[in-house]
Amino acid sequence: MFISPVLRRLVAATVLALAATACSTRAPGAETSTAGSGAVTVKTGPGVTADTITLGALSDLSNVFGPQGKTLVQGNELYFKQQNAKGGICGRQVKLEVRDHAYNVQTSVSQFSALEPKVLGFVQLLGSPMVAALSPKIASTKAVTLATTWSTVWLKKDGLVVTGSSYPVDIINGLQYLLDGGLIKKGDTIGHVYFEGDYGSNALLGSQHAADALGLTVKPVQVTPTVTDLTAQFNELRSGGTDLAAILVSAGPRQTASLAGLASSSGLDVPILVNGPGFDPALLDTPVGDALTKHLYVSSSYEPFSGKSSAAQAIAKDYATAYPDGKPTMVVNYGYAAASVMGQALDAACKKGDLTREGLASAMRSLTSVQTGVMPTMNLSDNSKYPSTSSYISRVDAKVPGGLVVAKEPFTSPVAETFAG
Amino acid sequence: MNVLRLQRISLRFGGVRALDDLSFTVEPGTVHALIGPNGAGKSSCFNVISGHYHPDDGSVSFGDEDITQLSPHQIARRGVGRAFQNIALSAHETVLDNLMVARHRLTRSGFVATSLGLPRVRHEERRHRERVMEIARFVGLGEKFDRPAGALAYGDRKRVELARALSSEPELLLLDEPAAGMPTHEKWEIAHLVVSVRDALGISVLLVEHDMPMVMAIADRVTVLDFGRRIADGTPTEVQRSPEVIAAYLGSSPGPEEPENAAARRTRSETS
Amino acid sequence: MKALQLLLLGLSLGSIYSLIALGFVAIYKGTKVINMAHGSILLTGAYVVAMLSPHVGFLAAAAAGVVAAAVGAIVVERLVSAARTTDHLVLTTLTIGVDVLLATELTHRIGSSVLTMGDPWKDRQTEIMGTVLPQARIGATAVSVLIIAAFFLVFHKTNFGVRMRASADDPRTAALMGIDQRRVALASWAIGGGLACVAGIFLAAFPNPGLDQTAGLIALNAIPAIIIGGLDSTEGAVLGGLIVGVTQTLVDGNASSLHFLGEGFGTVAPYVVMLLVLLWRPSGLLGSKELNRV
Amino acid sequence: MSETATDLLPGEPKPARRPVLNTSGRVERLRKIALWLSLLPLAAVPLYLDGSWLIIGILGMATAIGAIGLTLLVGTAGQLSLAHSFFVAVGAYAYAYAAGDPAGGGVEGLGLPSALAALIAIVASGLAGLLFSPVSARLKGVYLGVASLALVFIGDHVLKNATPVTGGYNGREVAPLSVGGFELSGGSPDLWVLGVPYGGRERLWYLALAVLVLAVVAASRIARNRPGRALQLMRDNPAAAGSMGVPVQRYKAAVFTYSSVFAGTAGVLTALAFEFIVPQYFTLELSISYLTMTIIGGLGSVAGAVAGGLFVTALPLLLERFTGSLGFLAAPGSGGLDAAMLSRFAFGALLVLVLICEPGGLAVLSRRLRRRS
Amino acid sequence: MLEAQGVSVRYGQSAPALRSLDLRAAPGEVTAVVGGNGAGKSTLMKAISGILAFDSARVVAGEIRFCDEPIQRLSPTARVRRGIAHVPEGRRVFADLSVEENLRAGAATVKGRVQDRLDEAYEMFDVLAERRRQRAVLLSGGEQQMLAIARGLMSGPRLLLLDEPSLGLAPKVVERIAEIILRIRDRGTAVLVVEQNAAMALSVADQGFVLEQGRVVLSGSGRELRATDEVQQLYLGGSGTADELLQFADRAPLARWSA
Repeated sequence: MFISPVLRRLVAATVLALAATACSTRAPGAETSTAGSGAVTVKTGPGVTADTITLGALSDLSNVFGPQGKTLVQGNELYFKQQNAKGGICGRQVKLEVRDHAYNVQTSVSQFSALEPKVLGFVQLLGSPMVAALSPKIASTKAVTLATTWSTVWLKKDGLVVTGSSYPVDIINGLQYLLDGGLIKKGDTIGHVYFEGDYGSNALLGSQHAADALGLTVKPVQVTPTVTDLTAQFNELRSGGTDLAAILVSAGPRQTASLAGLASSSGLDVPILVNGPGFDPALLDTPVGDALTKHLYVSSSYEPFSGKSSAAQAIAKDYATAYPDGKPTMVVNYGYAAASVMGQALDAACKKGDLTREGLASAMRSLTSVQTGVMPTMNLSDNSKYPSTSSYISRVDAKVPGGLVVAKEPFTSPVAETFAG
Repeated sequence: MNVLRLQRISLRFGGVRALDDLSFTVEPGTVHALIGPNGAGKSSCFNVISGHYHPDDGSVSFGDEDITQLSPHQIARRGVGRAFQNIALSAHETVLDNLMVARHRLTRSGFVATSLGLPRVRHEERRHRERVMEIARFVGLGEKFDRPAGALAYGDRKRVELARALSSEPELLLLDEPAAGMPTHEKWEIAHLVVSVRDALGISVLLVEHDMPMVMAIADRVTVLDFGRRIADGTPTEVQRSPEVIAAYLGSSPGPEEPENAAARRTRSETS
Repeated sequence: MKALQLLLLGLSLGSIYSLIALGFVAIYKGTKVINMAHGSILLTGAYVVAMLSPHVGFLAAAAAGVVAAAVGAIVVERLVSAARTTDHLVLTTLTIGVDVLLATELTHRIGSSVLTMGDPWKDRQTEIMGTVLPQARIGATAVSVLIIAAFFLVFHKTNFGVRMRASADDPRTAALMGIDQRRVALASWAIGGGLACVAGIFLAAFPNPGLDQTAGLIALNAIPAIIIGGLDSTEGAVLGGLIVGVTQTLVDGNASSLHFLGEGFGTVAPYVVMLLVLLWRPSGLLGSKELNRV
Repeated sequence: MSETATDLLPGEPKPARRPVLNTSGRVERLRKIALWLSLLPLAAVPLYLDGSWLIIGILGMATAIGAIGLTLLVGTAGQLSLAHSFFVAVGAYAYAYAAGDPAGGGVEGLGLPSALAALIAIVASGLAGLLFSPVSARLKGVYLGVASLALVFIGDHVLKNATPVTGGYNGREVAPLSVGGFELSGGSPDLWVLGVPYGGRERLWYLALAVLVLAVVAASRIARNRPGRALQLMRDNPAAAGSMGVPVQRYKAAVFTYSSVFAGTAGVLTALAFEFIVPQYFTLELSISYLTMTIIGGLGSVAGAVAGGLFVTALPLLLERFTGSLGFLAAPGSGGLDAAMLSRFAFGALLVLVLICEPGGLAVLSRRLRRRS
Repeated sequence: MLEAQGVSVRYGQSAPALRSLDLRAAPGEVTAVVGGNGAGKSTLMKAISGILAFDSARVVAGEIRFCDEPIQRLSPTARVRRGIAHVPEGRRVFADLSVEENLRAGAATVKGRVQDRLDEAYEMFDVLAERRRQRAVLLSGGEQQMLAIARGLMSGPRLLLLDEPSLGLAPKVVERIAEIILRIRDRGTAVLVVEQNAAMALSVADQGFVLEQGRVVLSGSGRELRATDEVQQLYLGGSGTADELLQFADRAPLARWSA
């Protein structure tokens, strides 16, 4: 009877399984408890113990956005290290659980499910497909999550918190800056090259809004991330003898580089204004480095790595100590600032004695004037709006780490105030 | 029962003329042999009849229907079965599965019904399995149903090939050298099988075979091809006497009268 | 005017695709395998060029890159021939595995860097027939034309070419003629790899910003090209490459009037053309029809 | 004998799938009982494992269902397809659209009962497969594989642009599946079993398990009955298949369609597990990982496809979970070899090694081990 | 010159196609191997020229020696270099190549100029000279066979293997082929010809072997063999007599299928 051993084992396994259900490990105990810490008694939830607060970060560390993801995590960690050295937040050390979703949606979904019960919230969620895919889960688990995105698409989602100013507002402020500086004038035509999806298409709303308000004409051309030779798109922009006064790029650094090169070698010496994700210091070593130095303006809601503010300088110093081999990009500061927003929310929650998710969420909404040193002052009370409408304008300086210096401290165009979002 | 009629078939490959104005008729219930030297166009002829090649000229009809331009499965569905010379079995599948595939045209179970495991699927499967087992026993495969076809000896694989063609319950059976490469004894067993197929099942058989004594013994009619064209057609005795046939087969005729017969060294072992 | 410019741009882009497609077809004809690792091979070659050119100059680096890509392709060929099967389906699938390996490593190595080729054309443009074209593209077209001409010359006029074509026609009989099928396989893969590297250099050159990890994906654009032209036709590969280049450029250059087709249609358009061609001619424009062997 | 497609198969002849003669009916019956009993421990899994494991399990089972479809297409019928992710997408999006709330913000929906929507989605994937038949029926093997790439790219384009239906680049929400008010993938109404809360994941686990069992049963039936035999002969010798009355072109189209139905089913389950679907999931990479699963499992083997599907889904997550205990793995982002990279290396290497050393995959390996013991 | 001893060949896992076969071919002679379909003639040729691997077949026992050197482990190329040329069954000219390119392909192993050999080939086969620029696929069957033989001679072989050179050719052409075989022999190249057309093969053969089911059943001089009963039957492809039909009377009965 060759099957009997198999059968016996199976039956045994089944009986065991059924018998063991009585003492299933999953029958839940009390999920929320109150733990005393120092003088204050604080209500705690998932991810919080008497001496630790655990936060998650879902990032791409090994795929296309790996390099950015890494520096973002480094920025997050710099902040929490400082806080931990000062005795932690709410008397607790902050622990960061980092997961590499490698820009894979399925991986991020599983990782979120695995990590979510163990953390209070997420200080970073990189990649708009992942933000999209996880948004219902974030809402249902109430795990407060700082989304690494500046698109207005993600406003009004429960649990999702955005920081700084949005892509469209950065574009509006950038155009205002060019107009104020006399680089463009009323009546000009401006080309806008943008990505499909939540980043580029969203930024286009800004340029269109600004065009109406400022008396400009915008000529949009869409491009996909895999296309890095923009000759055809450039031709499309100039077709019909259009005289371009400036080019906006809400795409990736490679698209910026291609356009800058085409413009400059066609003798089109006009300013090129890009959103934060449109620049990468690596471009400065390419043949178009000169063109970028001459014409590029970056509009972002965070200060570049080599910014002049004391906070930025301090971060740069800490960074050099903590990551001697690191290659800083401009998102280091953003990583730091996001962590700082989370930290301040935790502080506020602590003060109210509620370190549960609900407590954190309401604490987050109670912050009306957040200072991070490297981002404009933020008001997080309304989740239907970005917390700021100001942008930094930066220009290229190949000699400094990160390749950018501040050309104008955060300011807000009156037009940005009228933009919804 | 239907008559197979080839009319003025021509087929060319590049500069080579494989079939040239070929006509013949296979009467129902007969064993019709198609013979000729290697490369005379016999296999091309089979491929035209079974729809794998479409001739450049001429027509093939089966019964009242012109089947010249039909595709292989349409021709198979009209009751023309075929066994291949270079055994074309699924080597990894069992003998039974290899035979059952020939029931395709006689069975109905499609993807949906099979997935659902409908009773009629199981019923159909059982009924047809019994029949192909009968056929397998008939061709002398005994009970080797569970063996993968590729693991069988050559002779048995030839039998599976034949049994598979029979399993499609054809009206007309195309047999391409069913006994090639078999020892004499087995060859004659196959010859006997062919005759039984005709007699017991009433199936017409179009047979390509090189073994002349076998052809002469079992064929009702013989068509001789050479160089893609028909050089003789008639009863075995008629054909044997045809001077063209003798020339085609023997070329410049060898002299059997030469005396050194005994000097050839015999190395044949009796048990082969 | 605009149409002419787009056409010229398309042809120059297409000439680069032709090189990739020709490499695919060389490998396919030599070993009946579609090298799905072609993109990674291209990336390998271009990566070597980028790494070396600051030190040894562009031409020497380009030569080294071509050799590196050829060697890379040969390594893939060795893996393919190590498989104890002659099934081309299995072997093609195997190259997908190799692609995953190579792509993972190269993605990791390149990271966020944008590597420059150090080519002499830089970001200059030149006016030709009233249209402005990047010099690197003119260079690409010239080099492609030269290489393709050399390819056809070698394949049709030399003994080496006769041996390669004989093997493609009937490997078994070619072996009987004493034509070493292993060497034919190695040669065709090496040629395919070398061609991919040349294409890679031009794909990374201006108006592209430089080599990044996505360059390997561009090799996929040559896949519709080889199907459009016919997998086993070298002439078809060239034709297919040009068709893909022109299609892509025309669609991208008229994006605003083609907006109803959706955003980013330029990347998809070659595949649509490919499906249309397949519906019309299942073995491509110049591919040979397969005779059903019975 | 054909020298092409048979090589795809395990390197040695298969033993009989089941005894033809009914001498061992009792053994057969016991074996069947044993198989069904083996499902019982699986049914108890939600009582022990937490949600994250359940998600991995659900995704693994959904993927396994898709892999079964692909193994029939590539293994049994010898037709290479790289378009599987497209059909998974059709299933996922068709469900989300059909079950979606018509009044939902920004994205359209038909608001159909979700069970009906699931059915429609599966049928829709099949139809999509059928629509491709002018191509799939006329091409074979490698040629088809390359041509099928078109579907992945065109599909991606449509998903990103047909915004009212798909939500475009940013994806769309997926309504939970419910039958008569009882949610099979959501948490309402509340349900507790033996002190364990039975929420969406626990319920979806059973649904996935049930569908997987159905898929295995259906695919095995196909493989060993009339359609499967025709497909095998079509793969081994298309000319002979024609002469046996198998309409070769129609069968190619049919198996492509059938395999798409499995892909669509996998799509529906994946969508339910994700609760929100985005086009970036349904890429060429997904198609390749489906192909990897079927090859690791052994082409043409239904059980192998299930094993391969579970393995490929779970490996990266397992590696990551045990990064700390696997000494050689670097922490994510440290620049060394991390779990995500290692798992990609592992898939590439496995694909290469399996094809070089044991083209029969797990199916043959396990058979060999069984014989030794 | 060529010696096969106890050679057995198997295709994959199936039963051997050659079984312990002994055979020799002498220099300066035509050796004929005759036998019916499936007797193993082509397998023998492939074993000598070394391309069994294309059919996943291999020599499982025995030894093949050429000029006293064991050659089993040599690649096909090395065997061509040592002087074995194989003209395959069915001619197998390179369809897309011109006549001259076909000939050049045949000279793949030749170092240096091949022009002399081309001239020689055109002299021997004047039809080819007229059509040197034409694609081979457009030649007639007989011309293709000439081309295949000429191509085989381009490597300057010491032993020429001819696999069914008369296949599908008209009697007149077959006669011409027979003449060519003799001319090749007279130039000093040994010829091993495999034929189903025993009459043709044995009429030119100095030595002959009869193959049946993968083994040699009969051997002798061409003349001797032509006179034996076996070969006489082989002309007609036959074996046994009709009487043998009668002994299989008791088989499992089979009735017509009624659906």
